[in-house]
Amino acid sequence: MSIFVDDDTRVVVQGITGGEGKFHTEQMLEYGTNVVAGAVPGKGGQEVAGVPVYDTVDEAVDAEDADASVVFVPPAFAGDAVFEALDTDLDLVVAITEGIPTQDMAKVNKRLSEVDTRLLGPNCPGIITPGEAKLGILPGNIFEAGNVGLVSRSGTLTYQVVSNLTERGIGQTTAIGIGGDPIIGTSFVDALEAFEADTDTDAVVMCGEIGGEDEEQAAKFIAEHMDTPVAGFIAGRTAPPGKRMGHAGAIVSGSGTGTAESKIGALNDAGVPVGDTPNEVADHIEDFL
Amino acid sequence: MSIFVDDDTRVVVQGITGGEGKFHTEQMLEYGTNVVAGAVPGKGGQEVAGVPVYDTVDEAVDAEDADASVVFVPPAFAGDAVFEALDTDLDLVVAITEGIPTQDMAKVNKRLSEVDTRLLGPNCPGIITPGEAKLGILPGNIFEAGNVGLVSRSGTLTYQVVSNLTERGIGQTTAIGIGGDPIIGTSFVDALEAFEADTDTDAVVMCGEIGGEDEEQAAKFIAEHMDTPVAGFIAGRTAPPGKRMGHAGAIVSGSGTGTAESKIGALNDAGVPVGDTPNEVADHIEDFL
Amino acid sequence: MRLHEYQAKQVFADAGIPTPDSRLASTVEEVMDAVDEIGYPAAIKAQVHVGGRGKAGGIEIATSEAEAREAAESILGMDLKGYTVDKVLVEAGVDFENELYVGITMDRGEGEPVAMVSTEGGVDIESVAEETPEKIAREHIDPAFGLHPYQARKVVFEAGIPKDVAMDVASILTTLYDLYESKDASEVEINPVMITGDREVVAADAVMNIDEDALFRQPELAEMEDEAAGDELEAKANEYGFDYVRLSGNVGIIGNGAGLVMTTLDLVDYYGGAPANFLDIGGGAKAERVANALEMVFADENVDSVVFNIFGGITRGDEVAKGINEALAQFDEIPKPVVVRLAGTNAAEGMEILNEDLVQVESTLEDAVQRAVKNAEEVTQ
Amino acid sequence: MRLHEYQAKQVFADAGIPTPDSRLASTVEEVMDAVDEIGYPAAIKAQVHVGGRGKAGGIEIATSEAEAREAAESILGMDLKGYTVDKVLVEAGVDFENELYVGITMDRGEGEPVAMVSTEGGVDIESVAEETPEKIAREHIDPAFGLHPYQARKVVFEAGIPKDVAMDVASILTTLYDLYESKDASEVEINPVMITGDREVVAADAVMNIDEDALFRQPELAEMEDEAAGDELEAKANEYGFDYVRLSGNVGIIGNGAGLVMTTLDLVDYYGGAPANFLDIGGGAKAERVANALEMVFADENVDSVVFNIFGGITRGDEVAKGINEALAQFDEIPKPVVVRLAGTNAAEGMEILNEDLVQVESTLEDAVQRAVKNAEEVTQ
Repeated sequence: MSIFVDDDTRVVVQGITGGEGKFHTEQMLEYGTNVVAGAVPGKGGQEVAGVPVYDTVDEAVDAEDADASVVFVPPAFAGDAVFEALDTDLDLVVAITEGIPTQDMAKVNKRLSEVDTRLLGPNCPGIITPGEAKLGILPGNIFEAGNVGLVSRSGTLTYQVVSNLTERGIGQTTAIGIGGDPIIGTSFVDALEAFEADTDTDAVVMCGEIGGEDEEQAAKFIAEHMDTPVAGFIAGRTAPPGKRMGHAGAIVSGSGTGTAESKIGALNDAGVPVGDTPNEVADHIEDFL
Repeated sequence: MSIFVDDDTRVVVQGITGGEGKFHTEQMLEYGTNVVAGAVPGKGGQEVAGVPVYDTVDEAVDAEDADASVVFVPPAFAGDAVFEALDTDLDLVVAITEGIPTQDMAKVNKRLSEVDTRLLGPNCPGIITPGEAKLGILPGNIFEAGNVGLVSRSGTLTYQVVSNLTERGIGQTTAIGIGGDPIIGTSFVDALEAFEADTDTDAVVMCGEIGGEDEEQAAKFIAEHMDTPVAGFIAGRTAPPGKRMGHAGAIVSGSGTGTAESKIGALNDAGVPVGDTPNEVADHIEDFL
Repeated sequence: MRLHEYQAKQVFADAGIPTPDSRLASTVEEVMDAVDEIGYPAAIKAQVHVGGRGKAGGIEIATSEAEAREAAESILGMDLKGYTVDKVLVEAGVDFENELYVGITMDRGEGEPVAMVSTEGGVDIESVAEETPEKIAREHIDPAFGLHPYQARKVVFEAGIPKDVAMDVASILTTLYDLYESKDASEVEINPVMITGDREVVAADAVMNIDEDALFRQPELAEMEDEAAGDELEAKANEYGFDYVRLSGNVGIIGNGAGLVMTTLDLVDYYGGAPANFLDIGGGAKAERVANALEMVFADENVDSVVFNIFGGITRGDEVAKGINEALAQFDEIPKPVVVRLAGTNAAEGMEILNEDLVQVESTLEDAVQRAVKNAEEVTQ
Repeated sequence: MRLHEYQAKQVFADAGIPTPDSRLASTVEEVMDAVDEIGYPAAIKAQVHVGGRGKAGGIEIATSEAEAREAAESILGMDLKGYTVDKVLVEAGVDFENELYVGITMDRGEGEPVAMVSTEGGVDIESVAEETPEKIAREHIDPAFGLHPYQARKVVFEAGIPKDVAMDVASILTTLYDLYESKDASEVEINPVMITGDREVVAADAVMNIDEDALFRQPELAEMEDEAAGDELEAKANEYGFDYVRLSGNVGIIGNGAGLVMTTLDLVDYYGGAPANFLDIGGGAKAERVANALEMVFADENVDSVVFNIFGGITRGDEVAKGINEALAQFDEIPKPVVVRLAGTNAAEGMEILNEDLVQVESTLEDAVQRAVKNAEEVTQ
């Protein structure tokens, strides 16, 4: 089993005719993902990598019976593209785009509270259920089907941790990059909840970073609601207070919460071992299995 | 029994320090309504007719445990006042104000769909449960407690019909003016549904007018869901197409629906007798009882 | 409040919607100067608030100086369904291949604005809506968020707008919604949007109605209000702040509250009379308002008899009666018989106060209307 | 992007928020001209992006010409926590009775903006938030509707703002939200809002941070970006489009992806080294970007050793390796030892391609970091 996406997931790619959209559509198809349509205004009737393109997401969903979309639309238009997807009754929208203005996302977030669709991202690498489907830009070859769930705020750090697992022959049920922006759709807690409910997931890796309080909330959720063991990693222990490091999220406010100490402490209190190196995380997972 | 308001209803008057607000607060108090607070920004700490005034509705509700408000705020600020009331978890908000810009009301209408509060109006005379409480500007002395419910889009027409009933000794459970604006909170259907559920209401008068399709929808509701007998009246039979007559609602679009014929036909089809004169409506009600 | 075509077009053009080159003209010479600058063909369009201007002869296309002069002379000063034309818009003729419809209005039923797009522009859109509703694509707009760009595209694609101009039409729609919202419009419409031979989109007409209740925060638009527009009595009613509609009968009707006044009209009709007007004086009944209302109804030469129907509500009947007495005292002679019916609080006291030398008093609505109808019949016999 | 006080104040003043009379000055003579016009007392305030300017000597109050000159001479050109002051704002001193705080920022947890008001203005609001959070009233804002006027009033009354100025403060808050939204701010703040003896409200400071991701649609604000601001290397990184933060250690770090680069920093620390910087070159690794990154890190005199950590992801490792070779080929001599670790797609092929005459190659993150730390230790020994 897996969470959120699998063999049956039928995917629309928004922005499929752009450079990124086209490249990753080919990659997703090659991985075996069921990419059934593209959506680009004015490009309806074209084809990209054999996938039919429609003018609107609505048309694409109607024509191809899609249930998920991946957004590769440039930041200035991505908020609108996510809105379009949310208003089309999809189950899942994965927003890859980096650099969407925060106030656009605040409005998206408001709509999100009014619909049943799940949003993943933005500014995230996507989601993969190894051997079944990947939606996003994750490098499929480093993943392997297995029994460990992974959820992370970061892209390349995810790949690092996954490599450490795969090298040891530990495969993954599903790996999810939730994104590093201040406002995101799916949170750690949402993903952990789904992993807890997934009978095939025997352990979970959670990779956090400094800034915000999502990891603290996740720790609380783990302590209260999870039987599946979780191992953690927190990036940014050496980040000086007040400095922004890449992700908008990765700012330490200097006020007690949001620091690496606070997050590691909260996770430890919830019984979650936190690795000092990515490899140590794999050690903890190996111990669990 | 009654619907929406009774002896226990605790009322905040928004705009209590204005001319209209003050006058009608006195009238409501005299009628026996439980007016427990006023709300006017900057006037907190004052008293009007013995009623304490607060700066915000929130404060007023907290301090006096209110569950309904009546809005006498001038049109330019009334949309904001209604929002304030809706965001305070009241059960009922009665907006008397006439002339609120339609786009302000469209936004209020959107918020209304997100909260549990009932809005009555705007541009309505209010609601009265004779002998218990009146919220609004209805002349209390023409009403009498009894077993007939009344719902109307118009103010003075309501009074006319009520007089015709009261003169014959037929009293009312509750009388409601839903208002004549293009966008209103409580509809005919909402009120009819409540009257149907009210065991003390043995018959209902529904006074409609030309424009819109609310009466047609009400007819459908009556046919499908009501056992309580309903008598109707439709104002505007002689109105020429395309002319606006007072209420923004009272425009006949000329396209088949919204005309007096369409409404009377729909009501008749639903088994509702429609009086040619207000007095004839009272005749029908008398027949029911 | 409805803007004239030339006013709405200016608002649209200022917001970046492409419109044809045009000039406003009030005299034949101004028209000739305008066509000189604009060239031929040119459309000469009467600026009056009347539907079906074209069919009624209010729009002419001129392809030469002679035709332009002839059109100017025929249209300027003409009577168009009761309105005198004193301004025309002189506009460059557009060579078009398609005519589209775009509009935004409030959907009362849903309580939200709705955007509408159709390839069937240039004709009466109401007929399209009735006969082939599937030819109008509709998209509801959440007023909290406004019209999302994707919605504008969606409704345009759904309507089947040709792909090469679809994004331009979507962009016009987005601009229209911004205007609809920022200018407190109740309706904005372009019918037709023309697609030219060069595949440009142009707004060949412009409709913009402003919410009267929001004019207080739209001072620039409020200034555009055309005081001379429409019926003289309706203009006067506007000045007095009455809701007034002139009709064709001979029983003048004054009352308070739209529903009750409409009902009074209906009863006049029901008892065999013909209403001369709808006049709602609104809440209260101060002497001055009563006097203004009576003056207006007396001034209508069609009126033979008047019925005055007030349900006092909170306002006390004795106060209303005093107002009526004062108002009538201003007339040396009451020119037309007036039946008064007072109801509500202190109605009995009010009816006693009324000066029965000046007015006839009835205590029920039905009696009052029947008497007024009878009065009118007596005059016309 | 953070506006300078004088820029933010201009934005606020243009929107109608009352601000003290002020002039910007770059020389002592300009300061003297400014105080001449403004009068005494006058505040002379360094315009640099540094917290706690006042305590650090960056703000002086002058009550005479002599004091003004002295303040101008001491502040202009001074080094304020590493930033050279080349502009000061000369501002009329405000005679105040109370100092309030108002601000709007994004509440990440809720995903909506939050307005904050406190009577504890004029001090470090973070301390107030930590020590007496009940003294800051908060109101969340639905981004679809914006800040309702009633919400502005509510939060102001809840904060206990004196009644005679409450509506004025609410009005400032409403304006601030309009700016927050229309200018794509991530934060707007006035600390303090001063209440004068005449019970007027005045914005005595102004903070406005703009969302970098939205600068593309804020061209006027983008122009205000102060290119000379901050560290020279950080300015260069900005030019190259890198996420870069300079730190105090001696191990230079280059990588792709914020999380992975942070992790590399953490590992340097974990293995006993000290990071000299954070440098995220982002997706892909074109030769030019690699060269720019290396140039920057080599240019930092604190750096003794470099670790280059790329997880290729979709980008193939062989492509990255070619980029690194090309980039390094531009240097006659590699000034500081570079350890490269490639992972992901085609990593093995990539590591074979790498020129081991120029770089040291490691296959795991841990080994690469340990080697770089060791290289740094060797240099400093």
